[in-house]
Amino acid sequence: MRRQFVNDPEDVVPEALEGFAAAWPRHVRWNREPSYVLRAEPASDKVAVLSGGGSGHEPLHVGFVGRGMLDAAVPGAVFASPTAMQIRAASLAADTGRGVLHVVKNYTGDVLNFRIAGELLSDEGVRSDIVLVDDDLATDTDDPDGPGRRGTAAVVAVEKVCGAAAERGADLSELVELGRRVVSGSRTLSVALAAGAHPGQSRPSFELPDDRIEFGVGIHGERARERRAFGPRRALVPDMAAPLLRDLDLGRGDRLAVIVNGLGATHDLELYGLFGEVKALLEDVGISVARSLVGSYVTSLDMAGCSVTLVRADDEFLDLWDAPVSTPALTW
Amino acid sequence: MRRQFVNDPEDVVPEALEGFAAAWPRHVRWNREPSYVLRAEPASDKVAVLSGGGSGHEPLHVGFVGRGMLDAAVPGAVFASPTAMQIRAASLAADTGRGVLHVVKNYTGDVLNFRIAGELLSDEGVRSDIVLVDDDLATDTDDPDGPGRRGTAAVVAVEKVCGAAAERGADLSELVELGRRVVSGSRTLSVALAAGAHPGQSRPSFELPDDRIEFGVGIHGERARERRAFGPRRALVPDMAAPLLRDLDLGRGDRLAVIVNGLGATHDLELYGLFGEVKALLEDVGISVARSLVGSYVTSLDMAGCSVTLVRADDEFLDLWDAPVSTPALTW
Amino acid sequence: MADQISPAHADLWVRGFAAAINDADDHLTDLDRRSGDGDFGTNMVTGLRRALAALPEHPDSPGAPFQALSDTFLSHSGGTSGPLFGMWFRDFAKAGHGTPALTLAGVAEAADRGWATVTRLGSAKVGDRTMVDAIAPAAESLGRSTAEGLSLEEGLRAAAEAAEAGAQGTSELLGRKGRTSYVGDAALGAPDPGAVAIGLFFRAAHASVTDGADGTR
Amino acid sequence: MADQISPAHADLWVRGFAAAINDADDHLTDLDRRSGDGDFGTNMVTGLRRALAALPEHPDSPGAPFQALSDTFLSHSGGTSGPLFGMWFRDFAKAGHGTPALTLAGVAEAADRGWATVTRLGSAKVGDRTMVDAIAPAAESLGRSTAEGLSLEEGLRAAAEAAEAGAQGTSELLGRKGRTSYVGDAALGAPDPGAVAIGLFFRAAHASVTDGADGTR
Ligand SMILES: Nc1ncnc2c1ncn2[C@@H]1O[C@H](COP(=O)(O)OP(=O)(O)O)[C@@H](O)[C@H]1O
Ligand SMILES: Nc1ncnc2c1ncn2[C@@H]1O[C@H](COP(=O)(O)OP(=O)(O)O)[C@@H](O)[C@H]1O
Ligand SMILES: [Mg+2]
Ligand SMILES: [Mg+2]
Ligand SMILES: [Mg+2]
Ligand SMILES: [Mg+2]
Repeated sequence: MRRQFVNDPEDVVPEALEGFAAAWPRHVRWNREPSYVLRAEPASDKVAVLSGGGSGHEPLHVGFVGRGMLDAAVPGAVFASPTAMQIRAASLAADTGRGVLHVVKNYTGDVLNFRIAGELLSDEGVRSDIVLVDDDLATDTDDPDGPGRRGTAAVVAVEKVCGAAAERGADLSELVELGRRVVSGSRTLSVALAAGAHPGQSRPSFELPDDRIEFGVGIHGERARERRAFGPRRALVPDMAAPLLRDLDLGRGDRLAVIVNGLGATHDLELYGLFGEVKALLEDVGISVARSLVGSYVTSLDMAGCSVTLVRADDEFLDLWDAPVSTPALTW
Repeated sequence: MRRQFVNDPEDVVPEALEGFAAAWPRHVRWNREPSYVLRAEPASDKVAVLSGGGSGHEPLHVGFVGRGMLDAAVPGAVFASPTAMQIRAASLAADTGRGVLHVVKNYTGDVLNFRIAGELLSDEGVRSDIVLVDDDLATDTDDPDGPGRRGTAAVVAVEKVCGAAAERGADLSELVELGRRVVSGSRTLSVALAAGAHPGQSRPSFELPDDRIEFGVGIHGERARERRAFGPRRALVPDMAAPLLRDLDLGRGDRLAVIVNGLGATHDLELYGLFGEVKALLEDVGISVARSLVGSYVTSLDMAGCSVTLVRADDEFLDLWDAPVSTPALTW
Repeated sequence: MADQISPAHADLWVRGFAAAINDADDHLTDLDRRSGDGDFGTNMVTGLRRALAALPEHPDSPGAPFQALSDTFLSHSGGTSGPLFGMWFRDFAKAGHGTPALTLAGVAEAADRGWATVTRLGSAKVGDRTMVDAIAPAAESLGRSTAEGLSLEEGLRAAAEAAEAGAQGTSELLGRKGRTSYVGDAALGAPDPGAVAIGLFFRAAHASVTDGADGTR
Repeated sequence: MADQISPAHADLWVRGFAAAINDADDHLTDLDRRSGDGDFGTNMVTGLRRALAALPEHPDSPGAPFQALSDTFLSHSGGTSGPLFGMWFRDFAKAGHGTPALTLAGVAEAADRGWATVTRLGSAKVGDRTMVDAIAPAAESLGRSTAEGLSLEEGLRAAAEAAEAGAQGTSELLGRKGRTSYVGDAALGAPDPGAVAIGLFFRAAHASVTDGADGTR
């Protein structure tokens, strides 16, 4: 049976946020009702960068609130979008008069609530715009009316880079353009060895036979379209990296930021091994790994799994990536 | 079945170290043979601070190499001490002429190999001394000939604080005194909901019935002396915190650093909730939580579990804790 | 019979709608179980219970009760329908703000705006098996009734009938938006719960001006 | 019969010890299975295989082969015995460095120092059922033999016999250090594997000066 350190399952998120804010008093403060997280020392005279989505992906997004990254994060219930009113309130609190950038992972509920929040804000004279992050190659279909690719770990790169640009004074339209450019150069594939379990639920959200992996899994416990054979890591890495390279049309001379991300219960020993192999594979075809992030940044509760994200990196991107950042989960 | 992203189990550690070094080229470099990790830019004219132990506890210790913390880390195989020659080589590489502080978690193999390394170094004219970290209250017995309390998460506080003091120019004997003082004011208790599994092994190192937790578990997959009933988190927190308070003889007016640590597969949502409750409990009895660290810093592979560490904090401790640090796993 | 919707009428309308949804809870949940994930009834009942608690004691405009409804739904309701209803109610709040009473033309304009809002946000067209299949005929009916100079009571009755007919019609539609698009023809034969709720919304409008003829309670 | 241990004798000693451990692999592992975790034989064999590969072609002092042995054990051998043996060999390396040959007195001093080292590091006393139970009698015997002016061959024979007797004696001891302390009287009746290995070490010493009488091979 899967078990967790929790009280009532419905209190998991507010209790965690209370502890989170208490653990990082110099970085963030938490507004309980409506629930959102702000920088402890709000910035002035810059476009506010805000993100949000369901909880259960920590450190995303609350862990990225701080100087050089997000001004506010809006957490929903586990795997459920925050409401439009939460987003509105957080945006009003973070706005310095120069508008609010909403970084949104592409899921129906999130998109709907962020769009509504945008309309509410516009009625109140506050400018906002959305960068929609849709990097998950596993959900790439040709249907133009379909929901499109899901948003996963590339959101960290978008938040980092837009956060840095906002800190330097970029205006809302520049940030939107920058964010969309990063998104268009980002693709992710995720794989699971075991599903996570919702707090208080004893069963993981799906069961996998011992010789199978969930290939192209999402970060909300949903199953993937495909199961593949379980094998050694070195057999998996090309299966994950090659489609990303192809879809981004990458080749000799290109530069990347690479995010190797744990989905919750995957150990650093595994993640670093994965990263080493991804890097070797890329360098073998003449692509340089200019920057990297290896760790559990976008989780799916206690899922055993990983994702590999490739992000095209030009000089501007690298410069913004390297800019100082000071948040609970990312500091340099 | 428990599965991981690995190739041959015996390659797990070197492959991970290779990837780790590739992911943090500005922070560290890895010497493959003998295996140790050094700062990318070695410090000059300061006492070198070095730690080491079995692997499987990442980010400990390699993740703490960098300015303000460790000069070198020496990783053994999974849950096995590094050899004396590894420690010696790393110490020689890190020594700037002012000696080497060895921060050692109390386990027979580690103690033996660090002691031997110290003798080897002394023969070569290099001064070294040991701070033995033995914070695990679960293994406190009265037997003076016994192995004593194990060393667990308090080691992070010792490395942080001694690292900062070394950076400020403290000499070896001052660091030893400081480290031992921190250790004597530190106690930890750990609890597991599910054991971790060695890379390549399908079974976790012990099985727990659904209504039981392993109370006082270690970080090497060994079982605890005691099993207790599984219950809501708010019932567990006093069971963990009260014995620590008692053993450290803490009371109204005392100040602490608190480390709430995940043992590998425990989610941030759980850890932050735990921290919030620990903090509330301490403040209820007039003890102030002056600093905190909440996250997975000292893991036991993919064990589902947590530890709570209390560390007495005086002004000097707080000042050193707050000093800048720049490592892969801890930066401020 | 009232010929305008006073603040008290609007209050009755909202309370009547809440009561109707409450009575239909199990039925709506069952419909959502056939075409989605079965949480529709509960989501609506929970949202409306909160909204009732937030209703102003003495609404100062016919927009005020709808504003409370909208705010609660946008603040607390999840799923797909929660925020869409929140925005739908919001257009009724806007229409009723700053005026002592809403005419039939005002209601027609609110419904038109609401239709546009729901379409803009959810991009469902008529025939996609969503609440839009009840909203569209009701809005069109209100427009016709206004043009033809019908009384408030007549116009709201026609709107309710149009919405209910539109909702019933969804029984024969294949879902193309939201969760119901995943279940294919398994949902055929039962109407879309969101559309049914829109029928109840206009039925409550009509009842508020007939039952509570003097706008008091 | 040689009266001093030349570099070539030392080389023979180390190789002879490795061969003896190799032959006793299963037996040693079995002993460790009874009193510990069953990895002793494998650990020793692996360590010695590496050490043989690292032995200098032409040792320039009798310390050189022991230095190679010590370095490999300290570099690669895990468990409790690996590093202890590494330090034990190291005292023989130190004794043999910078001298063309080791006398019996030199061997006695190395054993004394080694005993002190193992005790300092592992804090086992005689009677705790460890390698110390073979080391101590061998060291004492070497000291006596030196004082009594015995020949190298006689002194080493006596040391080997003392170590072997000490090892045999551990069969009756309850473990008080290391893993064997956890198994209680289940280990009684079989000797401690570490002590047995020390017996083989001194037996190889004796053989190196008798079999390879001229110090060549
Ligand atoms: N894109 C859309 N546009 C308008 N209405 C929609 C859309 N998608 C779903 N709906 C409405 O939402 C109702 C389901 O609501 P709800 O159960 O809250 O959603 P879910 O549980 O699928 O998130 C449907 O009956 C339908 O009327
Ligand atoms: N404290 C000690 N001092 C000296 N020798 C010891 C000590 N503890 C164990 N030993 C020796 O080590 C041998 C076991 O070695 P090994 O199998 O490598 O250790 P383990 O597997 O327990 O780590 C024992 O037979 C004993 O001779
Ligand atoms: Mg539903
Ligand atoms: Mg739903
Ligand atoms: Mg053993
Ligand atoms: Mg062993």
